[in-house]
Amino acid sequence: MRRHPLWLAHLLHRISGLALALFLPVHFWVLSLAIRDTDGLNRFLTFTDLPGVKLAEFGLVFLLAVHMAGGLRLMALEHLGWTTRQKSLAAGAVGVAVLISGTFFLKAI
Amino acid sequence: MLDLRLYLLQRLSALILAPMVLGHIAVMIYAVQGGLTAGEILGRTQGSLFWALFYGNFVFVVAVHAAIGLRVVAHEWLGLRGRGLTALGWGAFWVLLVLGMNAVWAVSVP
Amino acid sequence: MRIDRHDTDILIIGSGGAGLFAALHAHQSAPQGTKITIAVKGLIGKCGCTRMVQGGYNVALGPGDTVERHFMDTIRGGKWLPNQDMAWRLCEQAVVRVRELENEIGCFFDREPDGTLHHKAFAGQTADRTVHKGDLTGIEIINRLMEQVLARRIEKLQEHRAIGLIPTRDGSALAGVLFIDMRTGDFRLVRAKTVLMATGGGPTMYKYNTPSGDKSMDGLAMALRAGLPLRDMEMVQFHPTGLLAGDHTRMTGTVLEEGLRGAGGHLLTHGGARFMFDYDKKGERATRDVVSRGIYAEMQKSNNPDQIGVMLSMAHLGPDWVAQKFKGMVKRCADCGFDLAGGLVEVVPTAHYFMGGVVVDVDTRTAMEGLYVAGEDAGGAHGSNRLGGNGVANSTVYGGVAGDVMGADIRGMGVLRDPDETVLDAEIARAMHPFAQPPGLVQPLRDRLQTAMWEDVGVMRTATGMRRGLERVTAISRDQDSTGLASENGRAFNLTWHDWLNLSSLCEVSEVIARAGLERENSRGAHYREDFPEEGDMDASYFTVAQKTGNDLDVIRAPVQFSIVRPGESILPDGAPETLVAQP
Amino acid sequence: MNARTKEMQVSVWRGTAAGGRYETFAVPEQENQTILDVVTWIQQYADPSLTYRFACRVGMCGSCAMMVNGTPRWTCRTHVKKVVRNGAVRIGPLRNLPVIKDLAADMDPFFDKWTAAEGRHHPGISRADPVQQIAPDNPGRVVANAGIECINCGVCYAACDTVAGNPDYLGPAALQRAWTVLNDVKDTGGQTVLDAVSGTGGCHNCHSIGSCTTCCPNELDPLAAIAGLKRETTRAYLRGRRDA
Ligand SMILES: Cc1cc2nc3c(=O)[nH]c(=O)nc-3n(C[C@H](O)[C@H](O)[C@H](O)COP(=O)(O)OP(=O)(O)OC[C@H]3O[C@@H](n4cnc5c(N)ncnc54)[C@H](O)[C@@H]3O)c2cc1C
Ligand code: HEM
Ligand code: SF4
Ligand code: F3S
Ligand code: FES
Repeated sequence: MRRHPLWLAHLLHRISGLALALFLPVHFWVLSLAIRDTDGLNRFLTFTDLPGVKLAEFGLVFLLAVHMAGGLRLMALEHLGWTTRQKSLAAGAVGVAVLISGTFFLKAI
Repeated sequence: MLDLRLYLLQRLSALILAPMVLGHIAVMIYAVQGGLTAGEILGRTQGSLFWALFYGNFVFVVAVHAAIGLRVVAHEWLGLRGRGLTALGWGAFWVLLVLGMNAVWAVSVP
Repeated sequence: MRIDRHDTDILIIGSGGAGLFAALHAHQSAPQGTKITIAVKGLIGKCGCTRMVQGGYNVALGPGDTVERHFMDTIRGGKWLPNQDMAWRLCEQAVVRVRELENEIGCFFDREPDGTLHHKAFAGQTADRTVHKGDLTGIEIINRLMEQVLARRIEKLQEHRAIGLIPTRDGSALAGVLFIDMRTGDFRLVRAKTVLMATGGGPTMYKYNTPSGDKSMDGLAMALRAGLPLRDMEMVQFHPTGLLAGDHTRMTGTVLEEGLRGAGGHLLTHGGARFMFDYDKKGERATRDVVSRGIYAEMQKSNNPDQIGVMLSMAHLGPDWVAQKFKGMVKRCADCGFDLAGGLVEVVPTAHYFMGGVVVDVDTRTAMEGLYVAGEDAGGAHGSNRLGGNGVANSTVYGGVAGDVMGADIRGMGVLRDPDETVLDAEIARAMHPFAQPPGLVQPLRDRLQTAMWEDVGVMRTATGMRRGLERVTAISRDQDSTGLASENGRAFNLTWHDWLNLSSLCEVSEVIARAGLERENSRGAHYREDFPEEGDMDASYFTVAQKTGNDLDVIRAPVQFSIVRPGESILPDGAPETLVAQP
Repeated sequence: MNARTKEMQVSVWRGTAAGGRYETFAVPEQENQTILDVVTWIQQYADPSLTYRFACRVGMCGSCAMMVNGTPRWTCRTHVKKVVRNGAVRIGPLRNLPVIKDLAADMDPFFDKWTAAEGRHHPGISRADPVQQIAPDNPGRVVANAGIECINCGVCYAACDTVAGNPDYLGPAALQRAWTVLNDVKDTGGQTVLDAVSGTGGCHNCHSIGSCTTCCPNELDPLAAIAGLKRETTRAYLRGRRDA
């Protein structure tokens, strides 16, 4: 019953949505704190150059891409009645996500 | 715990978010690629009504979208219901909105 | 023993086609505020045989067909034994009932390309008459009925097993029905002004049988104990092609549909030879009773214990075609490991339907005031044989009739009747009996009963065989009396207790089948006597009536009233064609 | 049982709503054996107190559904070979429903929701009228037919994680029935159905997880049916707003 493509797609969508929702406030907060003093922001941006943080940033964009692709997939499924192609869509969604975030990641280094 | 209205609101917000997310990612890629400093970023955004509106909207829609989403997950995974659930939904919305607007303010108002 | 007492106005036992229709019609016809209760051994709509109907529903709505023609086919098929007024009402009301099913209940039967109903012909019919929903007609009918019943204010007592009809002290009327609430194991007496018994026969005392697992002749056993007359009790219909998959699986006995033979399927011996043409010029396409006897006779010839049944072969029609045309059947066989489309599947005749039942009038009333019987529990409409498609027509037509009649009768009934407490106590004692005996296995007893009935009171019968059968049944009953249930297991949802009670009903009715079989000294329809192979004088046709007084069972012969048509005559207009069905 | 008979280890859930545990039985293997046969054998020969449910034994009544190795299935048509792994199998009561005893679940919530979803015909004409002429290729009919063979076995309901998390959710079977009713050209209850599936427990709770469709033994597609409801309710809502 578990672990069929649609189920995985749902879990991925949910985890990514949750992670985004939890991460965003932090992101906002740090941003606003930092910007208030330009020095701080620069320190912040240097800080984001650290490999670990880079990975986290990549993660954030990755999550966003995964979640968005998943969401678009879902809405297509629901509203275009693409039932026979649902499985390929699920797979496609992950593919697109990796693509977008991969580009970002590659360009960043 | 989604009825028709919340469902529509969530789908609608998702549809608005999609292009914004793409836009934001594009800006970020551009920024990171260009190795922008903070000053440069702020130089572009501060005082720009466009960016203020863009990110202001983004934050508002995200707050709506994520609040509804968190509400659903809290119900299904944590069994929250009734008043607790409503409180969580609004709580998430306000936290995201306030923090987000604060950030937008910092970025766009000189 | 403390029991729960519960009151209602109209009580319906069973949720097959008869029970559900009765509930809906009673709901429509009874005065405002009448309390209606439906009590059933399983879950509403999910048990019983109506749900298992595959072939379809006979109704004279097809091109050129008439109620008269449907009636004549029913009488001829029943070999002049049917109660003609009941058969007439069945045919006439089927038309109304199908329109009701389509227009009010929401069933959708298969259509012709132009949007009119599609009709097919079962063996033994002279018109394309059977409406259907693919080969899952029963699911469509019962699901739609169930939804309507669930949505109405009708009290539901699910997993309530009726164990006794409790009369008033003077025995003239019914006071209520004693149930076991299966989930808790507690006894519950439900009093009602009118009670419909629609527990649906079901000859599961045979080694191979088709009905659903909840059916064990409880209704007829209760009626027998209550002293009601039962008719045509020797008439057990066997379906020729039941799946044979071994003793250890519940799939054994389940129906492989009639259409397989109709489409050109072959029946083969284990040696691979076709044999049906030795018995009938129509070969495999002969009627159910003929094919069942042909198969049975072939089975008798084999003395290899590994070769029990005969083989059904479809492959010569092209496995792909078969797989497409009989998708459901092929998938079902595949799920249990058989290749119907390309291989051989072993089959045996399997007990399918019980024509006998309680004597009722055309309004479903019985000899006991307050008790009504409809559906497979009621005798008379089919006589010695039931046409394919007349079973569900019968249960839905008479279920509806019963609902209407109870709704009307109740207006004249004042108060609830008081039960005869001694009968009540006796029924409780009967049900509690096994808990006072040393625990033993119930299933081997049921196996013994099923073997005895199959061998001695089955497809082909003789006086010697049936007498032997009677002795075997008596011995099994005796052994059952000393086979108990562990009391520490409690009564709550104790299936083995219900197996014990099932066996007890089956033994009681088995005795009557054998006795009625002995009484009929000719061969009609489903009843075949090797020692009396002739049909007997049609004009002097009689049906058997069995009745219990105390512990004594009497079986008598009663003359058939030819109230509408006499043997050899027809009510079809002069010059009406013999059959409207294009011959294959 | 002779020495040659192979046995499988069957662990079966025993207990009531108050709690329980798995109990293991050694059951002889047979040639044509279904999970229902396994359970039956235990009740008939090993432990007479075991409770389960079945009726038709051929996949028509939908009474016999249970969890087999964690997946909901119709047990009367699940061949042992399909599910036994390393000589063992685990059988439990249907998920997402209260247990009455052992393997028998209380189906009432399932049917209450069927009713709440307006899963029934809303007639426009009566038995006095002729049967309606409806071509089999009528588009509404084609959609209705897609879900008509549901046997209300509850397998999809047990498979759905949304039902597990959200007890008010009407669930796949009831919603699929509502979709069928909505498309039935004979039905006159359109708006009633749309309203019934738009409330807090309605179709909008479905996350298109699709376990319903994956598990349905009759190869039906509740996922698609629910998507249809989402489309129709959305359309009706937007139309309503415009008209208002
Ligand atoms: C496999 C199969 C295929 C068939 N195909 C066809 C066909 O194609 N066409 C046709 O016309 N006929 C067919 N029949 C026959 C037809 O199904 C029956 O004649 C008819 O449905 C009987 O309806 P009923 O309402 O009398 O009984 P059922 O539908 O059997 O209902 C009996 C009800 O009574 C309940 N009950 C039983 N005992 C008790 C008790 N002690 N207490 C409480 N409740 C009890 C049962 O649980 C059930 O709910 C078929 C039968 C079978 C078995
Ligand atoms: C940018 C920040 C975003 C955040 C924080 C966010 C957060 C969430 C959360 C927490 C959920 C609930 C998850 C669930 O129900 O399983 C959710 C659901 C959803 N999101 Fe997002 N989301 C964001 C962006 C997007 C985007 C860009 C899209 C699509 C274009 C999208 C489409 C959806 C959809 C369709 C759902 C409903 C899922 C369902 O019902 O199963 N989201 N989101
Ligand atoms: S949709 Fe399939 S799984 Fe669900 S109840 Fe109907 S038949 Fe069973
Ligand atoms: S599994 Fe459940 S979430 Fe929707 S698609 Fe099926 S109902
Ligand atoms: S017993 Fe009827 S579906 Fe399995």
